[in-house]
Amino acid sequence: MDKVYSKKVIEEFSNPGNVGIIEDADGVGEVGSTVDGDIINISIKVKDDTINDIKFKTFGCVVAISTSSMVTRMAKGKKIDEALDLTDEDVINSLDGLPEGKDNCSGFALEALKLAIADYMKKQK
Amino acid sequence: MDKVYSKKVIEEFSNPGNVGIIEDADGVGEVGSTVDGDIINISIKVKDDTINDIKFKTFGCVVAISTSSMVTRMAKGKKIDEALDLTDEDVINSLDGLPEGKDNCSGFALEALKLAIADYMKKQK
Amino acid sequence: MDHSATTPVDPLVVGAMLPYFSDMFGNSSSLHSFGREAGEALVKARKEVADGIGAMPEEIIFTSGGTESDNLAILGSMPQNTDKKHVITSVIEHPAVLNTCKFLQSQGHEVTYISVDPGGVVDLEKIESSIQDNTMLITVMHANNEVGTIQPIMDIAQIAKENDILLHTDAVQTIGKLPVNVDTLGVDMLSLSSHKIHGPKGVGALYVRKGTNIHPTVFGGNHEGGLRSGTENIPGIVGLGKAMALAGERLDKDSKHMQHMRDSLIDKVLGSMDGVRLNGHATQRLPNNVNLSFKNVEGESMLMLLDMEEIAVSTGSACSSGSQNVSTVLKALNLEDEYIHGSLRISLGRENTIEEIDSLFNILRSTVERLRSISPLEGR
Amino acid sequence: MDHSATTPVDPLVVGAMLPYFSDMFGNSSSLHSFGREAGEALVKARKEVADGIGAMPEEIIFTSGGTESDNLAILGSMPQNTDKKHVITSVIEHPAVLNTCKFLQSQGHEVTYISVDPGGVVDLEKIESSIQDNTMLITVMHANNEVGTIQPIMDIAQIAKENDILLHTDAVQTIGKLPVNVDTLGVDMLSLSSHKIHGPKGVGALYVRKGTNIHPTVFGGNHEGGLRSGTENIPGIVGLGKAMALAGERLDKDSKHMQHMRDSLIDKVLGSMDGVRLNGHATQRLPNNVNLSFKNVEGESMLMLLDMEEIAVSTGSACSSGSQNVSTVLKALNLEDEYIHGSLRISLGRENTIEEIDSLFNILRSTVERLRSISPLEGR
Ligand SMILES: Cc1ncc(COP(=O)(O)O)c(C=O)c1O
Ligand SMILES: Cc1ncc(COP(=O)(O)O)c(C=O)c1O
Repeated sequence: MDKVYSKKVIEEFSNPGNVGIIEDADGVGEVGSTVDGDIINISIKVKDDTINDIKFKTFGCVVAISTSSMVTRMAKGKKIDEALDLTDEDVINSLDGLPEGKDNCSGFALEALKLAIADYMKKQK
Repeated sequence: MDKVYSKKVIEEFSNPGNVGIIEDADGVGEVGSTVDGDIINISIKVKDDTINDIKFKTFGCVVAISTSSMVTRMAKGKKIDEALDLTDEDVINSLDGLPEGKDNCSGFALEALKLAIADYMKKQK
Repeated sequence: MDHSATTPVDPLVVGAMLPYFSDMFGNSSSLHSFGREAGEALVKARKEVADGIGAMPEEIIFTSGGTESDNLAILGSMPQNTDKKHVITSVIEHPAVLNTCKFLQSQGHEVTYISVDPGGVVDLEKIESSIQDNTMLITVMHANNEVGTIQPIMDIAQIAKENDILLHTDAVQTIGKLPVNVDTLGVDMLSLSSHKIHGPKGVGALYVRKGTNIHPTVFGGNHEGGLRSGTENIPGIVGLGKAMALAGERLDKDSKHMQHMRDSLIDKVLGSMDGVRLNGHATQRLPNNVNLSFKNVEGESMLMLLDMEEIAVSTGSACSSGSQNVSTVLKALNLEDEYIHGSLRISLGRENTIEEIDSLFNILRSTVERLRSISPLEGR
Repeated sequence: MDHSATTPVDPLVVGAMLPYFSDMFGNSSSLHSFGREAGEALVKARKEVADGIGAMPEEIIFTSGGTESDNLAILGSMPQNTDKKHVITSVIEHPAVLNTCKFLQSQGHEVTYISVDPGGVVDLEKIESSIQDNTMLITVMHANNEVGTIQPIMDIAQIAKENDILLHTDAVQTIGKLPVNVDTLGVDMLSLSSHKIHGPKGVGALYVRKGTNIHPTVFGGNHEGGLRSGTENIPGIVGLGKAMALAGERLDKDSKHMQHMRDSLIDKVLGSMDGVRLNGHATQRLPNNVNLSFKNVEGESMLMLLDMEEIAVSTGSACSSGSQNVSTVLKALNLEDEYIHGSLRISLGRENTIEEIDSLFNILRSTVERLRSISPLEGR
């Protein structure tokens, strides 16, 4: 059945990694609004061009939460450049796919990450 | 269920009385045609104004056969006048009723009887 | 022996359905686990039905039965808000098709009813010649439910294709009796019904070839891809899937067995009784259909006497409201008057035996004799 | 605890159905004995359904479910071949009604959608003021499936009567939970569905008051007095009849039991949790419906966590295609943004226990806490 989530999605959803907000973050990104019903906040700590800490807080559906968790796991330890290269497909593949009709909201978490990186880079200048 | 025949109808149908054709009949009546799909032939023997023998042959449905049989039973032994007084309702009642939609074809057998009586009366003149 | 009317549900089918009444009763569109089990069952059944007719799962729409499938195919493929479209069908279709076509006519559409030859085969030339610029759809049944005649659907598909017209076929009577493959037949839509193939009543399916544009006729929660709303009848659909799978596995064996019984009965009757003829086609015939007409006896009376012997058959001439209503199909075959009221359809099932056929033959013969003995027509 | 979506079939109902799959599998319109048994079963079930709503057997039309009943009531009561007739309905109807009304609009008919107050009750004055010369039908549900609000059908009936307009109500959610009597309610048509009252899926009924003129929407062998063709789903109909009979017998006890559980759950949640509100009406409410909105948590995520604890509930905000689709009903209630995405419907069934309610409450509380702990909105 199309609507069934992969094991991986359920795992990320029920045991999300990197939950929280980094108080002294180097960059913060947030997407969504209460009206939309999805808000993803990602904060990062960067050292030597490398994301060495990352946390998220998410208000949203199963996909919003599981992609947030997955994105933080994937970004952690990556160079800024590598992190910017991450694509929607990378995220979806790491989750062993998403049910049809749900693959659209997978992009939000990645968007939040990239906003956080942009925020960090802006602060660098 | 409306469509179910009474016990009485089934009885008359499966064990019809007075089947046959009286060879030297005093009167014969026949209604219907192959096109209609119902043909009822009734022949009578009359003595002292009384129907003392009566037989039928019928090509037709369950109602055609059972009313034919019932009409011959009811007419047998009756005075001509009494026989002419028989009504559709009398026949239907003796059969404990007919299913809705089937009560129309009940009249054919009585018609055949009355034609037979008419035939007899004509011959008397 | 009235399997064209309906069939008993196979115990394996009932067994497949039972868990979905209680343990796995969920709603297939729910997110939660009960619903997921129901949803998975739906996926499996859809594949079973698709596999049974050489289609893809997404080309199957579950409905409440053959009647609704026919309605959806015909009404759903008529363009909305456009009057005066043209449909071609045959005079011997099931009422589910004929009455839907009549409804279309009442809505301003045009319908041509193609006649059949004495064997019940539609006239291909007439189909071809009645095609108009605005012809949307040809709907001709795969095989007839009364006289069992198999129609030349592949030839009709050729005509439809050449003229870019949709083709629907009602295959309610052929599944499990003939090989049915939507590509071989060349149809765009195909109706089937569960209770004719040892599945439960109240469920059926419409095959709609990918790319064929149809619109719904029932509106609601957008089940079945929006084409047929209404909470899915999960146990029923599971039953249909199982029945299709079984029908596929058993097709070869069952159809040979039925055909053997059919031919034995026909040979016996035609070989040893007078005043009888076989209605329908000699060879292009459903393997389970025997349709006979007996001279000078009437159908309902035969039915009743056979019923008393626990033999279920049907007739094309039911007496109602005092006049014999002869079925449209028998009328279309142009039977003689003396034969038309004495028709009997014996439709065999896989569970019938050749011994039952022998016994049926004997009872049938005495039934006809008995009724002839009280018929004023005999000897005239 | 998602009984408004669907219910498990009562074992007594399954038991009543089983013989009709095999031993008594006949076609109810056949003459022969198999068919007669089926026909008698149909008569009995029709009476059971009629008795359950204070109607006469001949006023009951069996359908394939609540969706089809709604469609038949609405489409069937529109005069054919006449465009631009007017229908009044409410904004919180089930999709089976709403989407049928939208279809009517696409066909040139006019539809007025009446708004509701924050408790979900339709505005009677607006109904009255939107009546036009060509208003054919008012269709308002007896009680809402999402938020449980019971509508003032008797008052609407008064308005309909005074203005000589047909009144249909969708009572799919109220049978077995409230007393439902067509005369007390004053309706001309009433829809019901079997699978919501522990009967099988794929079967329902439409009550049509004697003298009310409706036309069929499915065409075929003229079953159900010509109003709904298709071989009758005998086991399904038998199941519906049995389910109606049981629902009637148990109404008093069941509704008290459900109401007790409902009130206990509502009291617990509202009394001990923050950022939560009850959707729907405080008192005019289905005895089995609890609809809550939790601030700063999202519906599908709650659903999933509860599902992992084997608790089935539903939400009015399902995430699809990346944007939250909030249900029409919740939107109509004008919830605040922070609440609208966190709705949860708990619909109780007669087999639930007060112990289950206690356990549900604990799990629910920790679910909400857990999601709030990862929500960026908490503490803002
Ligand atoms: C050829 C044909 N088409 C359609 C139907 C209708 O199917 P259902 O009984 O499932 O409504 C039947 C049987 O009644 C049939 O024999
Ligand atoms: C109020 C209401 N009306 C109609 C329906 C549709 O009924 P069914 O599921 O039998 O098609 C439902 C349930 O889905 C409902 O809750």
